[in-house]
Amino acid sequence: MEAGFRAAGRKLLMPYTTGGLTDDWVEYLRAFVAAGADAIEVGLPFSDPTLDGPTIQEASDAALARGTTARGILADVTGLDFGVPLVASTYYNLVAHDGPERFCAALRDAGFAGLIVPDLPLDEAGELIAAAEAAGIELALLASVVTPAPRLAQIAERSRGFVYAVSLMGTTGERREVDAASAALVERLKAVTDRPVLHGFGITTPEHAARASRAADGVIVGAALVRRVLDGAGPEEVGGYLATMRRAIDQGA
Amino acid sequence: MEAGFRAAGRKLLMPYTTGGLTDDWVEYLRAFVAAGADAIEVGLPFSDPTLDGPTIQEASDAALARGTTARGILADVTGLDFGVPLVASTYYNLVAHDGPERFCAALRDAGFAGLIVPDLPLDEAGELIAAAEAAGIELALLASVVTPAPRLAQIAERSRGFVYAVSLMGTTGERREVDAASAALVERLKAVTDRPVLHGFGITTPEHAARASRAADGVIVGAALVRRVLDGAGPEEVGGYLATMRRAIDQGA
Amino acid sequence: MADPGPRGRFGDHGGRYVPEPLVAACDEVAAAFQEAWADAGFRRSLANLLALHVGRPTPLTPAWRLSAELGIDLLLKREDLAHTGSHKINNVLGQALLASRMGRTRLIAETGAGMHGVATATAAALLGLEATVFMGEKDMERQAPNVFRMRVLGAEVVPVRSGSRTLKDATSQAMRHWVGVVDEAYYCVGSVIGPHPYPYMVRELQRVIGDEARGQCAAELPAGVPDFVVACVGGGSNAAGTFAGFVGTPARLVGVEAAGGAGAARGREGVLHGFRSSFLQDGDGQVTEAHSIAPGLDYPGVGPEHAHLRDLGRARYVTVEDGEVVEAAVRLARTEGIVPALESAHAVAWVIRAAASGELPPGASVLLTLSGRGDKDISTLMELL
Amino acid sequence: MADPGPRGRFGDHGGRYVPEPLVAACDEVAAAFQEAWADAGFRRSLANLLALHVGRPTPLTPAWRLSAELGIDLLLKREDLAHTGSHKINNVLGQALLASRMGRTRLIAETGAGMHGVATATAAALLGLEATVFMGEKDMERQAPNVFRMRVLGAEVVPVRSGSRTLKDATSQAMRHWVGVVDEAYYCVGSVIGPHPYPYMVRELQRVIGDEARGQCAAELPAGVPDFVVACVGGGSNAAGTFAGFVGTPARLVGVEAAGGAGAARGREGVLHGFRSSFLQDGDGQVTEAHSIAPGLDYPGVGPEHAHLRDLGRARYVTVEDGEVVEAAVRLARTEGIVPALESAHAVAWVIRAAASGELPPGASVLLTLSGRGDKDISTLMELL
Ligand SMILES: Cc1ncc(COP(=O)(O)O)c(C=O)c1O
Ligand SMILES: Cc1ncc(COP(=O)(O)O)c(C=O)c1O
Repeated sequence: MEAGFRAAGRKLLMPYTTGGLTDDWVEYLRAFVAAGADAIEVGLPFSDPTLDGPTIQEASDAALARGTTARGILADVTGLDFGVPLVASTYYNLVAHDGPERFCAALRDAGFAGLIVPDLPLDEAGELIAAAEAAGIELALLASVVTPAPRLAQIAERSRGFVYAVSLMGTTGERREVDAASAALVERLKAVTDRPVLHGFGITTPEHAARASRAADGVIVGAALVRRVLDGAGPEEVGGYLATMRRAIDQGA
Repeated sequence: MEAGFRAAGRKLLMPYTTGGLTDDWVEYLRAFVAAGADAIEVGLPFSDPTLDGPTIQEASDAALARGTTARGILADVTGLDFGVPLVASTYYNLVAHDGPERFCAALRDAGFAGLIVPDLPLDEAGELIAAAEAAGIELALLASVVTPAPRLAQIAERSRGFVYAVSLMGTTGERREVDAASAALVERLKAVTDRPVLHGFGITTPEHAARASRAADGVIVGAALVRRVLDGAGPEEVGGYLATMRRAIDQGA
Repeated sequence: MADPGPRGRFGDHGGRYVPEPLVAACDEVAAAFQEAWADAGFRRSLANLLALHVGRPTPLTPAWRLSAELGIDLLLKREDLAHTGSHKINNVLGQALLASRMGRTRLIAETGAGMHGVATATAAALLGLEATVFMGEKDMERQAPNVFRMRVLGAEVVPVRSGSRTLKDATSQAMRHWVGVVDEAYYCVGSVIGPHPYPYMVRELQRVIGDEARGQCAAELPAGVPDFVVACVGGGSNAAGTFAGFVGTPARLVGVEAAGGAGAARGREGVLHGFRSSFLQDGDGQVTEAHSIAPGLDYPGVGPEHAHLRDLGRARYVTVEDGEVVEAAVRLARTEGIVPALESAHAVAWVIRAAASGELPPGASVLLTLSGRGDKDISTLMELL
Repeated sequence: MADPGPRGRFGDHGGRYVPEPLVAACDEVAAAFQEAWADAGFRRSLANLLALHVGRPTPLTPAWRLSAELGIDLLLKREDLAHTGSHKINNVLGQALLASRMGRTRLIAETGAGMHGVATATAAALLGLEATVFMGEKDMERQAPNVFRMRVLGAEVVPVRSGSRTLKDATSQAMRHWVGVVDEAYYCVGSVIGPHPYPYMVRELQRVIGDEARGQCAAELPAGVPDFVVACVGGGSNAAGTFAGFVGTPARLVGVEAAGGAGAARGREGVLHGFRSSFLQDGDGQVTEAHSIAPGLDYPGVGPEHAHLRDLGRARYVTVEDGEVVEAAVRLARTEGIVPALESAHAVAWVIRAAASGELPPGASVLLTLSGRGDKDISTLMELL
């Protein structure tokens, strides 16, 4: 995935949706691809999403209430080729439940390329880093605006695929503005790594996406899409909105 | 009053009613006389009748709610001659409010012959005994079934008019039976005094009255009459009931 | 504060104005208490219970932030930390031990705020006695949690529907009930009221507050003794217990009454519930209803020793209004993290007012007995906030 | 019970599983606590507050009547007498002092039963801080008086409407909130849970229970040490604080969980709320909802040190059912005059059962930490009686 990102020749767009949120959730992935996604983040819903705001909490709860399981989500995408990498994202309890090796192997077998675990900081990540590496899963680590310099370098160093720049002090969710501190974080990261840096959290409008991807190598868009899914928008409509982001990024960059 | 009692030649019957309970409360006194009362106890209602059961509490509250005052009750009977002595009964706060001298003088001026203050035991009675004596009011003291022998003698000795034998451990009110201990109390009193001993508390039926007045020199009847007044019975009806008691006493004695 | 002698007189006040059927019972209580109080074994048992079960000594807490705001040095004697949540337990354990010693198997009590009732139910449970608690219907509504607590503790709570349906009527009803059961039941009076020996006995059982506070002040204050000693006054037991530790010092004693229940400050001489003292009365000598937001102060009279201290000028009795009391409760909560009982908040309200008016001079040291905790009053407070 | 080292590990358990934005904040808390805990001045300030404001030491009360009924020697460590009504205040005052020292102006807390929330609101008032308390909507209904208390104390109570609407979700919400306000606010965790250094820090702040009890047992018991030490376990802070005083003795340590919230006894290895420990989960690794009549035990996990003590076999974790708990609460009320919190009643319930089954041999001495008072649970109890 990382190699592909480096070779993309454009700012990256990584939309997110919660796996198993609707019967036709896989159709949203296809729509994301059609809208110009460079990769797709698929949330494996967890009962206690402590870093997520109300929108993704609601989506997680809704997916779980429909009987969605991580196993089921993996089965849904196994054998499908979207043309872009899939990145799983979930909380560490689901990883620990299977054990890092089995968990990563299952991801790989389902066709996932990457993994994000927001509640797993560098210090606790050793076991999963090793297991992911062994399974050929790229584990992207998170960096935050308050991460001090030496630690930032370590995170960038040990991250795979990209570095997830958590652009604000808060949870996932829609925001009015792109946090000013985020540009500084991206710059600090760029100064210590040549790994792609994706700006995540709070990207709500095409303008946000354009603005954030000036400094960063691209953006991750979650709640703004999930909100629409929860409100009943179909794959085409949500894909249409994502396409406006794609255009704004490509023009603004 | 005491002299009259001694000379009565029959068992004594002292009915009670709460002063000012109804507009025509004085008519009840006349009816009591007609029914054969030897004296009448008139309650001056007090806000906190701690030795009274529900019936006389209710009568006190009702009288006070009508605006009845001790002064008003005295005014109502001033100048009337019932042919039998009137005995006021009230709690000590009303006595203390005027001061014993003024209180007793007012009673005398209204034509009362005697006084009962149930919450004034012998030990606290000195001042009132003196004041009553000075005003010519006979202050009857209470004796109870648990009063020890030497104290019983003192009570009988310092009582005037009669000795009020509180026949049971409890408050005023109607009872099913005459307490067995009461006969013993009356006997103990008769052994130490030749003052008339009236049995009070709990006399509810003509049978009770007859039974109680075998040992005692007579009975005081309160709640059984007041209950009827509260239930709406007029002077004649209540007097009629008292007359059945008179007959029972006279026959049974 | 002296022994009132065999007739229980504090100056003109006190005495024993009970119906003849109760005289022997009162005599028996007086004799038993006198004997017990002179018995080191009894005192040791009680001290043991107070330490092991109640958590005595209660701390003396400097009210740092409120002191700074008021410009005085305010110390709180923390009866709110006593088991069951108020000073009432000090008295009740003593009387319950006495009742056991006298062979009684049941305690009778009246209660207003419910704290004395809860304390009585507690002591009964602890000593294996039964408990019957009389409580005005209005108070049962206002202090429902305490009604539940008593019942969980196994006590019978009897609603009193007469009169004002508050403490005054509950007391009358308890006395009426006692007449019928003197042989088996002990009447556990909840304040320094009632016929002799109760005002004296309850003060002696509550003096642990003042004695402890005296020692704590000696350690805490440069002068050794506070300039002012303040306590709320319903019947007056927490105040009497507190004052007992300071009456022999130069401290100025202040009892704070509810404006609508100010027996000492606004009452007239009278006799009720077995004692002569100062009571709210109308022009005809009828005792009037007290009105206070604090059910424990909703009593029209005051203990006879307080009437006496007032007459002597040794203690002053002042009043505060419901509104000030609520404000004071919230202010103490938000400055010191202590939600006081509304009864106790009366004392706080007076201190706040007197510090503002200069009646408490800047820098004055003030010992305030916080007689109980406000858990029971939370719903009242919330309605008003 | 040892220092878990810089990574906060109790065997396999503990650690710090937090999002990167919180790592620095946790580091800062850890460093500040380490420094403060080594500072005699800090310890003196805390000890002073605990003595003067909270009323420590709390007594060790022999449960005479219940002991006689059960044929054992039961001693109650009376955290119900601590100011605010539970052991939670011990921990909170320490953390609030730390927050002040760190220059924070606001405390954030999660609460289940409301006791930790009340303690936090109290400490905030006392130290002049603000307080924001997250509480599940279901718990707000069950423990309405505590919601009122927090508000009277000036705290903001934020209802949590997600998930089970109990403690688990309140904790998640508090962590989410903290991410956004780390600069100004201090997250005051209420039990031995959360990311390092919280489980360690909270245990250290609660060890005052065990240290006091150890000394009191030495004075009270012929053997100097009880045969059994029993405490209820939600997150496990009162148990951890108690066990800390006895882990080096031969006493057998027993943690009592709610049957429906038995993280230690019935959980599986997992990670939640920043720590690795034993959690109730379904077959897919989703954390399941706990169910207990005691809101403070309505948590699907257990502090990491308890998971470790369990693994080591040094402590045993047992469960009791809601029905036994209610019976035990009423039985303690009616034998000892103490209405326990329903959380604490879990420990009582197990002792009653174990004495009947012989698991507690006749004559065994048992130290039981009574973590809180039952005032908050009165309406629950009354509904069931
Ligand atoms: C907390 C508290 N303080 C004070 C009082 C008033 O009683 P006393 O004046 O006897 O101290 C009560 C009575 O219920 C009370 O509950
Ligand atoms: C009285 C009481 N005991 C116990 C607990 C459980 O907490 P812990 O297991 O941390 O002691 C609580 C929690 O709210 C509580 O209020």
